[in-house]
Amino acid sequence: MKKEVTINVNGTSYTEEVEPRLLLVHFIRENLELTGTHIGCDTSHCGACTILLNGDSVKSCTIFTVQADGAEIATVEGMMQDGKYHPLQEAFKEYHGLQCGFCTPGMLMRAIDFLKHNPDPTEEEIRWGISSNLCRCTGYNNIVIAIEKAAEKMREVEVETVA
Amino acid sequence: MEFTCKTSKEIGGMGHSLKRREDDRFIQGKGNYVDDVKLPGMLYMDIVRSPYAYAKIKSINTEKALAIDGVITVITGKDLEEHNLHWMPTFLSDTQMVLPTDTVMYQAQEVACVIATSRYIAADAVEAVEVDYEPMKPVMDPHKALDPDAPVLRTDKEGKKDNHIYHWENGDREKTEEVFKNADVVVKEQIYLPRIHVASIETCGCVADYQTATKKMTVYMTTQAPHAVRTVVALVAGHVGLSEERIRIISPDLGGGFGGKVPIYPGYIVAITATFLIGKPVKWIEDRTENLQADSFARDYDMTCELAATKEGKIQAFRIKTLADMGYTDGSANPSKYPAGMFSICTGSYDYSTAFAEVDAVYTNKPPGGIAYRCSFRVTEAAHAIERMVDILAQKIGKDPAELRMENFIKKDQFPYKSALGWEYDSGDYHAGLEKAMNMIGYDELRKEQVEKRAKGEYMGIGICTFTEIVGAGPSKDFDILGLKMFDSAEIRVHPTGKAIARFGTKSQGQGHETTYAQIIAEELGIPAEHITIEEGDTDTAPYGLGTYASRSIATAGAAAAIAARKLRDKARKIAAYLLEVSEEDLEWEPGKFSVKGAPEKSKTIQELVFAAYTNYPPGMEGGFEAVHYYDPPNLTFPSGAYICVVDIDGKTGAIKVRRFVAIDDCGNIINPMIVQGQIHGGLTQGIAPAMYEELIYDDEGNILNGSFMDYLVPTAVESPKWETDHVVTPSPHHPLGAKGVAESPTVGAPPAIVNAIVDALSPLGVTHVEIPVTPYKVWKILKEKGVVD
Amino acid sequence: MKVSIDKNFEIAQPVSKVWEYLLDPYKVAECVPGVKLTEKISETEYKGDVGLKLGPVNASFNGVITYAKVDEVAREIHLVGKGVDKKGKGSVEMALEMKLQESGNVTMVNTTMNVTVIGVMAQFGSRLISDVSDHIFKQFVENFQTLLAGKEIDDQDKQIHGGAVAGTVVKSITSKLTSGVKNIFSKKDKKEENENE
Amino acid sequence: MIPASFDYHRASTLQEAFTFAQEYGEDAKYLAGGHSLIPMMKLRFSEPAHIIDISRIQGLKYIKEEDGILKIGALTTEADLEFSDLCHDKYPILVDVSKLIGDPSVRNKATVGGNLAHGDAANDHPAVMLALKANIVAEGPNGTHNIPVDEFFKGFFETALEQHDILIEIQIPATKAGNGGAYNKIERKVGDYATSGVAVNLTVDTSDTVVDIGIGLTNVNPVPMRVSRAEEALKGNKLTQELIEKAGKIAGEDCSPTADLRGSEDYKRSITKELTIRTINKAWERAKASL
Repeated sequence: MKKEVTINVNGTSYTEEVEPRLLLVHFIRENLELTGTHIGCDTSHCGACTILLNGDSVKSCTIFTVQADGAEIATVEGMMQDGKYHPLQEAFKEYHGLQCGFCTPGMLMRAIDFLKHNPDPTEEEIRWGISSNLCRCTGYNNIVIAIEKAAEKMREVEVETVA
Repeated sequence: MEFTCKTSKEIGGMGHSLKRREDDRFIQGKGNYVDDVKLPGMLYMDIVRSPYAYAKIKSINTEKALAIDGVITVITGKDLEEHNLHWMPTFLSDTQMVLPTDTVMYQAQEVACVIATSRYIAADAVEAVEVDYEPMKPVMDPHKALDPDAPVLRTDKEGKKDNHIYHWENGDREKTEEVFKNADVVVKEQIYLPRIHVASIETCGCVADYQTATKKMTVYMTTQAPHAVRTVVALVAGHVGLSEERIRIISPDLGGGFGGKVPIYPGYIVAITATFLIGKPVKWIEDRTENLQADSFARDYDMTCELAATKEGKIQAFRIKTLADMGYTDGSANPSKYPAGMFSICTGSYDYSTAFAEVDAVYTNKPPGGIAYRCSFRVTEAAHAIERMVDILAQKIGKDPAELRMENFIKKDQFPYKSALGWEYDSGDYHAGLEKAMNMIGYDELRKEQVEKRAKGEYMGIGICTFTEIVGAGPSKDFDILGLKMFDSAEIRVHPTGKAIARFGTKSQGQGHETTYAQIIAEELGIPAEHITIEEGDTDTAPYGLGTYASRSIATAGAAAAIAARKLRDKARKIAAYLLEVSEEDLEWEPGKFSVKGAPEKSKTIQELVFAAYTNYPPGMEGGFEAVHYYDPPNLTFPSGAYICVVDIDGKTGAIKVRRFVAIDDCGNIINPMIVQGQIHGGLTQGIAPAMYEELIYDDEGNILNGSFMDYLVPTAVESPKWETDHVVTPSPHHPLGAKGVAESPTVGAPPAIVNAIVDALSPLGVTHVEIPVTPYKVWKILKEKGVVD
Repeated sequence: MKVSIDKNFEIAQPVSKVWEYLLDPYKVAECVPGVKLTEKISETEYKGDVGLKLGPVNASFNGVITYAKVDEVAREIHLVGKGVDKKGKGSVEMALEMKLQESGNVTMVNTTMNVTVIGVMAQFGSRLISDVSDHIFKQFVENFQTLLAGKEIDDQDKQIHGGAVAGTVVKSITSKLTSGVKNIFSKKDKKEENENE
Repeated sequence: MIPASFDYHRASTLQEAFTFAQEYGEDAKYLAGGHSLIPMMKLRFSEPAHIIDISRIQGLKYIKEEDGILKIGALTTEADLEFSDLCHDKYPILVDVSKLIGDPSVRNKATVGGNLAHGDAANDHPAVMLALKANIVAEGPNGTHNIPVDEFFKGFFETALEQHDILIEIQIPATKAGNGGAYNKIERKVGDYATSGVAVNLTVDTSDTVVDIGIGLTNVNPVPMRVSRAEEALKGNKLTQELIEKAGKIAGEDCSPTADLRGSEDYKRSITKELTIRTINKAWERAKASL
């Protein structure tokens, strides 16, 4: 039996009838055609599907769409504000924090949540902070640096974020 | 020798750390990966897989599945057999089932494919397909596969009486025997590199779209080698009307590849067949479990290694005998002439003239494959063997492993150097590399610290690996895959306003080709890199090439780009001579313009010259500004590295902490230092992964026991140490840019460095070798065996 | 994967009675949690349904029970239960070898149980299979003792149901530690073949 | 990986949840964070016909001290614990454990109640709650009842929760001077189940005599277990390294681990011993600091 859900994604509200078993990641990717959120493992280990659900990073492959009814969701597509990159996006590019780009959206969403709790992290804290997300290309060095640098910038200027 | 930039930052040629062109779409979530492709009327495919590793299929009942609303059809091996599409060639001229008609040969083998109107319905239908199997006892141990009473697995091959695939050998058996007989010191070790999986974060899949009106087949596919795929598809399906000009393979953005996206998996072929039969686009995306269970593996080499030396530690000969478990078919993509790839690099970075290597490959009831894990053609195995053995020798004769290496290295002035197994190493400076690594990590102080720690009963280890890589396959005189020569290509087309598009037969999976190739062309033509668009992965538009794997892109396609650009520069010179009314010899090139020698004010920029190629070119000259080159490398390139790793081991629990890891790489001239460093970081993490975490584990019943990320342990940022990197540069003398290729070096070099460090830490206990992955549990077992823990 | 469990246990019943019960497939089936016989194929083969319920996990199998060996003289019996998952996820085989010995009024039962799991359950359940096998076995023994004592088996115990079984685990551990009583379910005697060497 | 179809019911009150549960009986499953159940459903190991979403029930998400008791609402997420000032200041063991559960994103969704109610001895909270001698509050159609944690884990994946019960609160005796707790686990990598995990909650007096002690173990026994014999060995005695060593030895002996991909039974016993020693020391350090 289908259920009606209303979900706000990146500031736009969507109301749809969905099968209860529809995974949130499929709702985002297929119903809303926001394909920046990826699927990498199906078992909540890789973090490619990470989004912000009411501000918290979560793995959208392990959430049913119906559970998110009434929620506010942010995906990578909502990161830019007024045509400008979020400091994290900027830093990922500047410090070569990505290669194939597949884990990047999830990594960015995770980093937003992480920095919210810890705006001035150590390298070690960043490593634990992104341990929810696997990257197979970068060896993490440059992701860690990018997050450090973005944090620096975000401490200096108030950033309007999707969260 | 360091590389100095010849171009300005604005032009952005070689040596500049240009920010990557591709990043803008990726950080916005606007990459276009295969699963992002959505076509009108698209159907979804899902696969019924065998729970058994070896079984007869008694029957397949699709009735219940077909009764589900939304299920279009279920395709079985019998259906494919009707069209003679049930078998296909592997890249190494073996054969592989697309779907089985009677027997399954490994757990998770594709048995039937469901086509439905949604992913969800397809998944439901997979559960509803009833397959009746008669399980048989699988052959899982490659050693037992050769037993005379082992069942012959490949009964499809007429006259096949055993499970042996090939014997390959290289070197002088007798002479090696002789040297070993007379050597002061011989060390021997059994070294096994287990099966591992690339596990790129994006799994494999495709969207196959056959248009009945135009009879054109377009396939969006996760492939590193789109042209080779097109040819294979044409070979498999040409007889049903899919001739090569009607097939277009598009490899969009790839979420990592590392070799796992080279092979052609049955799922692709069934999806192609399905769209061909149904006339609607069909999408197939495997999940992680399918990916880990059924896609191409790497390693699985069991090597018996022996090293002969004088008592002073001068290496005299190396001998290696290997058993390779290929699974049920040889699915590797090695060059035809080298079924064991470039394993002959196993003699390493050392100067000695005698060696003998042999490899026997066997069939078992495991999935096929053979190379895929960021390693060019068995180089990881070869480097692991020699780098472990050198340490074992050092330990045996009581010499510092750094010193032993220094004494045995091929010297800088010996290049080009012909190795004992016949490869001609192009260039290198191994002494400089190791010295730099030792200085950077503070080797002498670390050894002092180690002495103190040992006195306190603490376990600290320092591991060195000084490897030589071999990449850039390869010269057409002896490199081919399925008969296709292994050249690669570049086509450059410069528009009238001096902006360009260049197309390649390779396909980036994160290596940053869109940036790097543009830099090469910028270097040669002086057109700013930002004005050059790079396109790859579309067989309708790109020139033919063998693809991106085995660190070959820069060595082959990068060279092709340089030469094609030089062809254009020659044309520009002619136009400049015409416009400036001087002879070509009177012109001088600096990046971006030709000027008259002695009269620099008389000059033409490349943009002016290109414009002239469309508007005002010399009589008799062909108009336009376009060039293509297919590059056939004269030799392979030989990157090298000196890696040093420091570990601390918890003597109670066996926990291993990689304290530091220094990597000095020599990949010849560097095009983009930022990208090269990134490649090294990533490769190092894919080195620590098999060294300490990853392994595909099978039991005797044929089950894979860790077919998900729950148990297949891909390192996170916590497990991955902070990498410290630097370079020495010895340009390749035969490559047009002096470049060598880099991406796989760190994956080759890191595991032996880590294992050597761990063994070094445990050496006071008399330990000489530990198999990878070296887990805390394995270390604990040693500690227990030695009575350190109870 | 394969789990092998060797156990000895005592039943306070004469050997003849134990033997008689073991020869009756319906009585045996009643004691194996989750098993229900549905059809007799031959004197030695019976079809049945097997349901497994463990926490949130449910699985159902088409089963066949075979009396592979019945040696009345040696009082030895080999039972093989095979189950094929109804949704094609794989199969489970449980081979039970029992040898009875009379000692006084008590029957000593020497048992070896080999459990082989193939398919998705082996892949995802490897950390649980040996514990599950252990529990099934314990539950079987308890039920069998109940039945021999002429009592009804609790409906719940006909399912693989952690509660009662695990209760015994907790109890047996306690007894092992406090009174030093030989724990018949000690794990020491279990051979593991799935250990990653 | 796609789960089978089901009907979805969202309960906004406990009563509503019970009504659904009673209506759908065996075919229904409660869903809170879903991080144990949904993976099982995606693998189709679990195919409930009805899902009762209890995550929106109001008033079950809190961490507070009341009447000398720390009360944790069942819908409190692991992240709530991780970032709770109260836990940081007074219950560091809860910060220890929450930081080691799953990974940061999993912790944003996974609930403490779910972690316990799943009854999996590989989960981390059971050992911690055993060490803390918690009281589990469950509510069912017939009212509320208290279950001492020692009676909660009845067996293999089996808890004392009645069929329609919902775990609503965890109660822990409030910390006092001389009390310190710690949790640690050995895992193959971040996000893995513990190869072994040890929770220790210790109260000492000024002469380092153990006034009270709880030790719980993770994933080295089919059922979450308390190491009673080690507790007895320590209680009433002055702490020494020798005594701690003895307690560790007992933990290694009394657990009953199963060999799996993480290692052999012997290995698990050995590291359980070592981890117990280290965790007692950590708890002791904290206990002394609180005096």
